[in-house]
Amino acid sequence: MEAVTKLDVEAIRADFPILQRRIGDRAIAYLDSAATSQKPVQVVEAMRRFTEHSNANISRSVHTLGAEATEAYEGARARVAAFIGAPSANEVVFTKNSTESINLLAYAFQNATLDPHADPRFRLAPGDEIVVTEMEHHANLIPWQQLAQRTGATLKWIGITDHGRLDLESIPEVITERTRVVSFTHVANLLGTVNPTSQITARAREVGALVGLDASQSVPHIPVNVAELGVDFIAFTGHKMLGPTGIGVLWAKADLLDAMPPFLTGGSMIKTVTMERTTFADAPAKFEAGTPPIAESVGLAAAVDYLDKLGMENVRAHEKELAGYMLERLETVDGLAIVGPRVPIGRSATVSFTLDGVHPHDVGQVLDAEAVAVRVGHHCAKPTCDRFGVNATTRASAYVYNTHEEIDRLVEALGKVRKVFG
Amino acid sequence: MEAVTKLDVEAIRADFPILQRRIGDRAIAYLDSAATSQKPVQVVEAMRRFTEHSNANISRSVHTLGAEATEAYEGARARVAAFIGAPSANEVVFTKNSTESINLLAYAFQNATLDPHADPRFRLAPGDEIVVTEMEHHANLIPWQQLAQRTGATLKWIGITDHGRLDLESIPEVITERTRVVSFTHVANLLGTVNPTSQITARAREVGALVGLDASQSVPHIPVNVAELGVDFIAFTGHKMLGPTGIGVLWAKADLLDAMPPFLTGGSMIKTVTMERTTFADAPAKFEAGTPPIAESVGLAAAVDYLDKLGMENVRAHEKELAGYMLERLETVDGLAIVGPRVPIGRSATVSFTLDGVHPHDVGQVLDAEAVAVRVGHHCAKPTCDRFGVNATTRASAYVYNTHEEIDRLVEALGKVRKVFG
Amino acid sequence: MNLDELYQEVILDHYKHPRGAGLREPYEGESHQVNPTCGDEITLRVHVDGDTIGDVSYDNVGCSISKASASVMYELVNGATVDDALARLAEFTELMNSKGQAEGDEETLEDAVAFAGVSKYPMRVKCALLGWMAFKDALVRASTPGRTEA
Amino acid sequence: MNLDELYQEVILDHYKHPRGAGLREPYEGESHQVNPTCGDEITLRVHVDGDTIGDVSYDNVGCSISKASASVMYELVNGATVDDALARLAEFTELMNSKGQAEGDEETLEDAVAFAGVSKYPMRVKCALLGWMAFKDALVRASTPGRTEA
Ligand SMILES: Cc1ncc(COP(=O)(O)O)c(C=O)c1O
Ligand SMILES: Cc1ncc(COP(=O)(O)O)c(C=O)c1O
Repeated sequence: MEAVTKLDVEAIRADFPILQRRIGDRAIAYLDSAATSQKPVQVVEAMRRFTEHSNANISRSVHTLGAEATEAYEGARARVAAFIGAPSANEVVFTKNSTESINLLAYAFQNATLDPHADPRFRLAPGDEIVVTEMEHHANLIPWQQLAQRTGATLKWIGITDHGRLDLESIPEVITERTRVVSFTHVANLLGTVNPTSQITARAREVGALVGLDASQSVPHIPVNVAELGVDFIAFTGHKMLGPTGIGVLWAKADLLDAMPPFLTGGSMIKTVTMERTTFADAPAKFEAGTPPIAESVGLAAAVDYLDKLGMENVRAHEKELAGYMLERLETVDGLAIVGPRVPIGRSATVSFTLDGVHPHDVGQVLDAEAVAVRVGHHCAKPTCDRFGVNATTRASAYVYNTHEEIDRLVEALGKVRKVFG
Repeated sequence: MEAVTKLDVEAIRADFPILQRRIGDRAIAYLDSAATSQKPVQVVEAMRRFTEHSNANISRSVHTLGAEATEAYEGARARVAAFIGAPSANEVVFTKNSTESINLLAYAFQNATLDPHADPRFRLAPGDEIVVTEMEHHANLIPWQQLAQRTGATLKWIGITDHGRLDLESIPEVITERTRVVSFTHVANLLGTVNPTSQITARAREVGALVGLDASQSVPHIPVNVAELGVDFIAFTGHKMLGPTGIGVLWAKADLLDAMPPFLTGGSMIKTVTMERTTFADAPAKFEAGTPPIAESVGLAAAVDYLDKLGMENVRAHEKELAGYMLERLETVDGLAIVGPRVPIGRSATVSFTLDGVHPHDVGQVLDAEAVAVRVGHHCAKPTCDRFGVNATTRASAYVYNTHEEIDRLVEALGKVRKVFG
Repeated sequence: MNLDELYQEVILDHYKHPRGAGLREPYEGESHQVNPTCGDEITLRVHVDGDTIGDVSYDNVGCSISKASASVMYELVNGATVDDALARLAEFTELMNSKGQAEGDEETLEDAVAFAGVSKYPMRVKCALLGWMAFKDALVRASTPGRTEA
Repeated sequence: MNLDELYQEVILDHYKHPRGAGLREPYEGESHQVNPTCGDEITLRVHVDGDTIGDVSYDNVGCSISKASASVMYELVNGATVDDALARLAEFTELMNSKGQAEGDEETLEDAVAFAGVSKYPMRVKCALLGWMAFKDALVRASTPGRTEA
């Protein structure tokens, strides 16, 4: 069998009924996948089938539906583990979204710090340092800010160059012997920068710090293999990778999951419980208190199947091409300034820009009237906005179902913006 | 228009395709709704429609899909608020399940305790007391155990009588001037007991303690009005009330939500963010970091619509009848002992029992072969099991779609159990 | 959607030529408001002169809707009695919450009726109200500290 | 589903008449295992005599599958060499993980082949393995503290 080398975008589009949706008299050009992706019928159908055929709570029953639901859920875990090259399905924890995944990690440090018997790798003290970057989504910034505040640790960060890249030269200075954990974004959601990971990871290893990666914008778009990356944790989210809302993933090395205290507590994560005292199950159950997103796990597995069938290398190639085209075409727009890397190298197909004299809200509104859906605002990355002296940007982001023609429509619609606000 | 006074169970069953599912040659008798309910086509359809028509991320965009998604999500919030008689939609926080809702509350205390500037109502110190009951689901026990452990507060509890009721006489002793918060289950998930709330609430008020109610097993089954209950918080979960997995609710009084520090932090819950410092949005946004369960909120709203159309009084009456019938019929089974109240007064249609000499696993397995789905085990209520000296029970639980005939099949199948293990 | 309905001439005119912009003295109340979803900001000062709004001055960053709305507000409340200004605030808020159902009274709201179309766009209603919220807040602050007659 | 396949005669017989039940001395290793989903428990002791399993004694609470499995295990490993016992453990674990695909070798597994049907029921596999896990753990403990030859 020959490998498919290119995406058949027309065939893909047929799987996404929402792309037929009309705004006014035109089909929508959905260029907002960095916020959330659309879902193919395969995902919706898998969830419907599960709900109408096998729906039950998991893990705790011997009846047929319960057994099927448990198999579906654990099967989804194995499916996700394989997709990211995790050595064991038990290293995959299902959460509700990336945000919870990162909070779970930050609270592991907070709770360990409150427990003198906890694993020393997770116990923080004043003087200890936590490192992030200036291009983080708020989800990978605020939990660490709060952790620093509550433990007395210090938050530090790697800055951004004028070209929208991480200031790698500052690494030796920012990551020091006092650094206990480094958490940084793999692909920046506002700038579109794809960060090289090896230098940061190597330096973190050198100083004995743990390393986490916010992979929310990478797992959906490029091949991600946790073994190759050599990090300790990654977080990502179902709804950005063709899957449903309500499910996210924390992957972590088995021995770290063992060492981390529980976060949410309740049913299905225990060994024994008395009124006085509880002992906890092994990971991943330890971190999955309560009824998990069961139907959502089925949807996520279907999304992973879909992406695997396309081939993540093909997805990357398709988006690289779109990124190049988008950058090239946008540069032709009068008064448009790109915020982030201006070349399609080490960047995703997510492009933020400002339009001279027109506020992004107004840009987005006019684009919407032209049936072009983009996102406007600070994209939950206010520090990045501050770094580039803007209050907000307009952001267009492409995915497997987007075409050159849709980018042309974006550019055309930007002309219309000029007309309205000329 | 006349009010419907009884449920048309045949019409209801037609809305639940899974009830046609056959195990062997018989349609399944699903008596496990206390674990998770089945979902009507209306819920599945509403979610599919949303996904194929309006799917987008919420709150942060001006495009049409984003506006529709935001309206759907906020509409669901208003719908849920109305369903439980909340004075304002802003008092409804969407979580992933009951377990997260209760943890959110427990962590509000934990995080406030770490912050000298936090509201004193949420700051705990050694000597302070937290009160639960012996009949809690682990979800309303372990978070409080952990909180006590981390703050030095003491966990106390109200015991259970031999009849499976709360030992209300002990209230004055257990809830004292040192009590800061009382959290107890409205309807017990193993015993089926419906707890009277007024005595506990009155005593808590007397001593100035906050009061939370685990309403996971009440909101789906009986009319619940937070204003009438006079409590401060309630938690419940979508998947037990005909809705999807992946969504839960914390309702709290507005001034308490204002006073509580955030729990999960990240996107969509901020006012301003710099690398150094974050200020937070008002509730409910403050507690909804990250992309929320958007499609799930649409499903939950459809479930609430469905329940409202049935009428919660009718739901209660239907289940009261089933509870009576189930108790009566089960008492005829040789060697069967009910764990929990034996009369259909102040109890739900969830009935736990043991069968002399046969382990619940084996009971459940034989029942499954007869296409009767029940739950077996400790039902995430190990302390209740310990109280009654059992390791596990078999639990049958009924909902709007269950019939007398299904209860007959349960009783018949229990006869079969006797034959296999006679 | 109909762009013209949203971006009426009068809105674009106020956007391009904002009335009363800039921060001035004297003032008794100042408010800083942020729209957290887009980062738009306004700093607004109110000078109360007896029972009259003596001046409203402001500095803002934002979209056409939020900037035009502040400008239109300036025209409506500047020089009006405090009671009239509060009445306009109530009227305008009601118009914005009407989801496209109300037209607004041109007698009282003047240019602000041009915002009736905005009320159909829930994501933009916050923009249109930002300046008004700042005005409301500044007025409260103006009457709180040393003043006896509110 | 086929009940007879799961609850074979031989399983019910071991369940009703468990072999080797009760806790006995001497022993070098003891293990306590709990199945957290149902609360079932076993306490199991191993007495190692040279390179032979001198005794396996146990006290358990559980379903027919878990109790019968412990009884069958007793018959298989009691008096066997440590190596043979570990081989049976590996064989039985493999059978349980076969999802109904394997039959088991009656030569070596004897009565334990009756559990082949259990492997089709993922929720019950844990029950069938509980005693074996306790045996494995107890054996590790027996060989850890003071013993030189494992
Ligand atoms: C009384 C009670 N509380 C809490 C829960 C936990 O609900 P969830 O698993 O949806 O978090 C349940 C159900 O399992 C329950 O019955
Ligand atoms: C880089 C990055 N991190 C984290 C998140 C948060 O993901 P979620 O909202 O699903 O928690 C996002 C998306 O919003 C993101 O782009």
